Amino acid sequence: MNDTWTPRIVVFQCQYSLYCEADQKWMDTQLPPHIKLIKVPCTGRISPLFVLNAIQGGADGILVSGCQPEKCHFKEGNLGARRQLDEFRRFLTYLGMEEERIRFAWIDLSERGRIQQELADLEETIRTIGPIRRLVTRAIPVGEKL
Amino acid sequence: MHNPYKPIPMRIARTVVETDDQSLKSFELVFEREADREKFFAKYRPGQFCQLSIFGKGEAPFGVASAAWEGDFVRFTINKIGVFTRAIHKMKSGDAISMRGPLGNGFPIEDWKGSNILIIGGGYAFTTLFALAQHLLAPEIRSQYNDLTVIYGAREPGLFLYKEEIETWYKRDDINLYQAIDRPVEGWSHFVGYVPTVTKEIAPSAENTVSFVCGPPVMIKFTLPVLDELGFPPERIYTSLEKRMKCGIGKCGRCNVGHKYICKDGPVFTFAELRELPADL
Amino acid sequence: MNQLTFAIRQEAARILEENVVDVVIGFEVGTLPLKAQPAFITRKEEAEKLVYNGFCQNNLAAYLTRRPKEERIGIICRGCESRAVRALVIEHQHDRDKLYLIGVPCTGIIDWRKIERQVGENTLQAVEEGDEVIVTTRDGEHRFQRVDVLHDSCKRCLHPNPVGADIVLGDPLPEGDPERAWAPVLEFEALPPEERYAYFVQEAERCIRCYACREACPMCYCTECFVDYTTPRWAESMITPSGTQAWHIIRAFHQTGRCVSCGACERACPMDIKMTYLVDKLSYDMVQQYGFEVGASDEEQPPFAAFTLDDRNRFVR
Amino acid sequence: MYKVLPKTDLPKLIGRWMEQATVYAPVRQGDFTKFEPLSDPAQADLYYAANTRYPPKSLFLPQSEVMFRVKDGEFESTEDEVSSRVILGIHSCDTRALQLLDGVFLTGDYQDPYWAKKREQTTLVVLGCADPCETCFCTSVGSGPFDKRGADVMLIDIGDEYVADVRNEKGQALFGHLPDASREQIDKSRQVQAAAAAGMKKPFETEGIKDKLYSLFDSDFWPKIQQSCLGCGACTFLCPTCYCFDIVDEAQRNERVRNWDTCMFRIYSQEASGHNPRPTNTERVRQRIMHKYAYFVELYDEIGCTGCGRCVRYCPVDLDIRQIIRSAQAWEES
Repeated sequence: MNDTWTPRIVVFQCQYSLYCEADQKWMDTQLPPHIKLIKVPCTGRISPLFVLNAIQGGADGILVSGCQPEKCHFKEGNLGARRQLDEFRRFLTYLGMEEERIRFAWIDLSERGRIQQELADLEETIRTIGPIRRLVTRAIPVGEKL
Repeated sequence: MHNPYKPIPMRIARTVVETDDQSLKSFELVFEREADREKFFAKYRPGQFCQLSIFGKGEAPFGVASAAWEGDFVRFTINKIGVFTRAIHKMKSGDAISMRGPLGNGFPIEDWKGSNILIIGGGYAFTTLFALAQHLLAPEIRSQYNDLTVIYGAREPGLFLYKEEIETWYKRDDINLYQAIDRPVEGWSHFVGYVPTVTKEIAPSAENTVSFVCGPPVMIKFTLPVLDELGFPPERIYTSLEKRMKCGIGKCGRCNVGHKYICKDGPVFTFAELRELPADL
Repeated sequence: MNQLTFAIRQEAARILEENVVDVVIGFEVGTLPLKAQPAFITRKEEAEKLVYNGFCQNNLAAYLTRRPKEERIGIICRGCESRAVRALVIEHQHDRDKLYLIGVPCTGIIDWRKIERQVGENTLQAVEEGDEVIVTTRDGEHRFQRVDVLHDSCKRCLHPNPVGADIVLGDPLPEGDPERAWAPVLEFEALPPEERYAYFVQEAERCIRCYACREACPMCYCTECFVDYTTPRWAESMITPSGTQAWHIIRAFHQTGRCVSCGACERACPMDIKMTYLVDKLSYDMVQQYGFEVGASDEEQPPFAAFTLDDRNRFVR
Repeated sequence: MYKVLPKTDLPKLIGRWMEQATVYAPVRQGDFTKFEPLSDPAQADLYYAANTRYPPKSLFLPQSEVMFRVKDGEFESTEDEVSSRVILGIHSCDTRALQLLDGVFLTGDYQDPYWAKKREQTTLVVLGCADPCETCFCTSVGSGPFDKRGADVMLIDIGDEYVADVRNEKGQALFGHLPDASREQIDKSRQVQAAAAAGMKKPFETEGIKDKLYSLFDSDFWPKIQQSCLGCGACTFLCPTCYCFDIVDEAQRNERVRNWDTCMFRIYSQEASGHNPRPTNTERVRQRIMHKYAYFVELYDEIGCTGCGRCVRYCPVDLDIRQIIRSAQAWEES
């Protein structure tokens, strides 16, 4: 794999999912340029279309960060999201996408620093499987920001 | 070959909030290129429209709300209602915008030299009628026509457009202006009542008179019988139609009423013409 | 005339005469020999127009959300149609009390494309005779075994018998074989990813975005489809790979746990695009993950609408 | 002028054209044919029975066409990005459709430069239909399987040869060097043409159809016949004479594009205010039929349908335009 290549990652983050203020601050201000943060009011707002749009536009990896089942700010927005996004990943895999490109992080109260770890893990995984090749249909040249 | 889909670059010179509810704003656009300006004014007559576009938000048609003599600008009064209009409402003077036009037939005002002119408008459909009235008020043009009467209704005083300009009309003796609001409001010294009722009350003579009527469908519906009663034949009642448009030049197929295309054969029709068309509005 | 047609006409005439319903939705003879036309019968005398055979290729339940709300409807229901009715009732799209389901166990729909692929495009006449389909073209008679020319969805059909019908005409048929039903999904899944993607690309590429698949589907009833949104635009408007692939992916996905596997989408497609392999995967997963099958009960909500806190342990991480 | 071309020489001739132009011909793709640019003369499949599934109008009005590339608010138009082309094997109905659409795109105060450029750059080598399909009805709408209007060259299959009826200079440039057809060959080609037209059925009468449809505008006819229509766009997208389009900004691509659109979709006429002049399927079906059989006649004195039969074959519910016109003609207000 080309060493100069940096995977492009899109994070869909429920605005309530990071309990640790420092983590949230890191997300809001310290994210490296190859990671794009899209904050949503709840994971329930993440339509599979958002995920597909990111993939079609050339995202190599996607992280969905949401709350644990009991902890949803809207009671059960995340429950619906979990069912849908889980199946959507399975569906895209069926169509030839590598399953590892979409990762979920259902984060609990105590898990300070987990988001950074998840992103690092995802990036490492993506580096081993390489740039996205299938389902990318909108040409945003590699190297350019998403 | 000339590409009629290609917009010309314009710039917003001035914006005016027209109504108290902030939903209507006027935009005065000026030309970036002198040649475009000349071409525009060589062709423009009141009643025509332009396609404005903001790339990414699409194109939308708007009637021109200014007369040529007012200056080197083109005025559009726009209601905040859809994708495009919301975008333009956020724009400020100095911003760039694209335009195609003038398009459509416009009011055939030259055909009626020597006649009395009656203009009836309601709500924010007054835009092109305002352009027409302004056009007629130009000194060298005004003398070519007889009486000029304007009946203009709005729900409430704050919803009238072009308040400043219209105020000056009251000071002139070559235009009879009747403004009406739906319900009485303290401090309102003009008419109260719906446009059809006010028209009936004023009872302008149909003798040698041609009328131009634009407004919401319900106003048109009830004004037509009044005009009929007053003796206006449908050939002498003009209106301007609207429908969803894309190309503005009669190609994309969207705005037809029967075999007529509003963008190319209209938007101005007489009621005699409309009577011949299927009711597809 | 076959016996089922006769029985359908009788029942349609009866419920119209007894004012049980305002309209009966069924099929009549079409202008093309290999297709019947949907028919809307409002008077008892017109019931004679109704026919029923293997050329009745539409899912009539697609009309339910198009009819006036107050109308009482009698509808010919095969297995798939009856399951669509159940799903529509569960999703509050129709009032079951306003429906009268004339159930018909279904032996499968004949795929006109399979026949014309072999005999050319000038069919003059087509009839079913027992297990055979006899097609007359300009160059003579052609005989097919019915089973060979069934639509693929019908070959895989799990539930040919109507559920929850008010009356069932004809004898019940044996239920389908799940192994056979899901075999194509499993076979597709076993292909290398690049082949799976290549197949998807090749099918989606032909799409002309006429949305016949959407309109023919009984479960696609949204008043505004995601492709019609312009603020923001969710999918590219063009017939580019981006636009057509997004359409096929999301259309299928919106059917998760709702698709009745009738194959009406595929039959409607003017470009012969294969698309049931998409939704079939999702249906298969719903069975595997949630034990859910559309139409199996008249109460159970589809999985995406029926999440509970029990999901807690369902997903890793 | 009649020329003759042995069928075996066709690939060589195509090869010759390919040196100077892009040659389009029906190419088999799975179960149907589509007009594609040839990379090898052997790809051309002139024996396609029914019409190509996808209408060749797309070569002049592509389903998705970039009109402008937009850079810093500057609109760069693309109409000149087309070079010399030959379309081989297009049938009379599809050719006739192009001619009808010239009325829309090339007449009046405004001409469509995209259409004009492509028309100008294209030579049409039409292949007459010796064996029209069951769903074809060109002879009923004022045309025929060997209608030569709009053709630069008309090929008539007389067995081992094509007789080429060279209609103008554009055709001359492609066929001028070939030997003249013999008297006998020309006679044979005439027999083929007469036989093809004679074998076709006449599913409806067009006499007075425009006035009849106008008289039915508010009739119960439309609510009744539209019932089975699903409101998809298959008929209009496959139709060679349907030309409606939408103009869309694809911001991510920096392009202003036009896409085929159809009066069968609700959002086609949906206005920003919420008002829709054609709110139900009834008005939309009426618009489609009346555009072709009334409004088009009013505007151009021609029926806006060429009888290609695509909408008949591929309507998902077998709502057959032949049947609609027939029923309209027979409809009596009750």
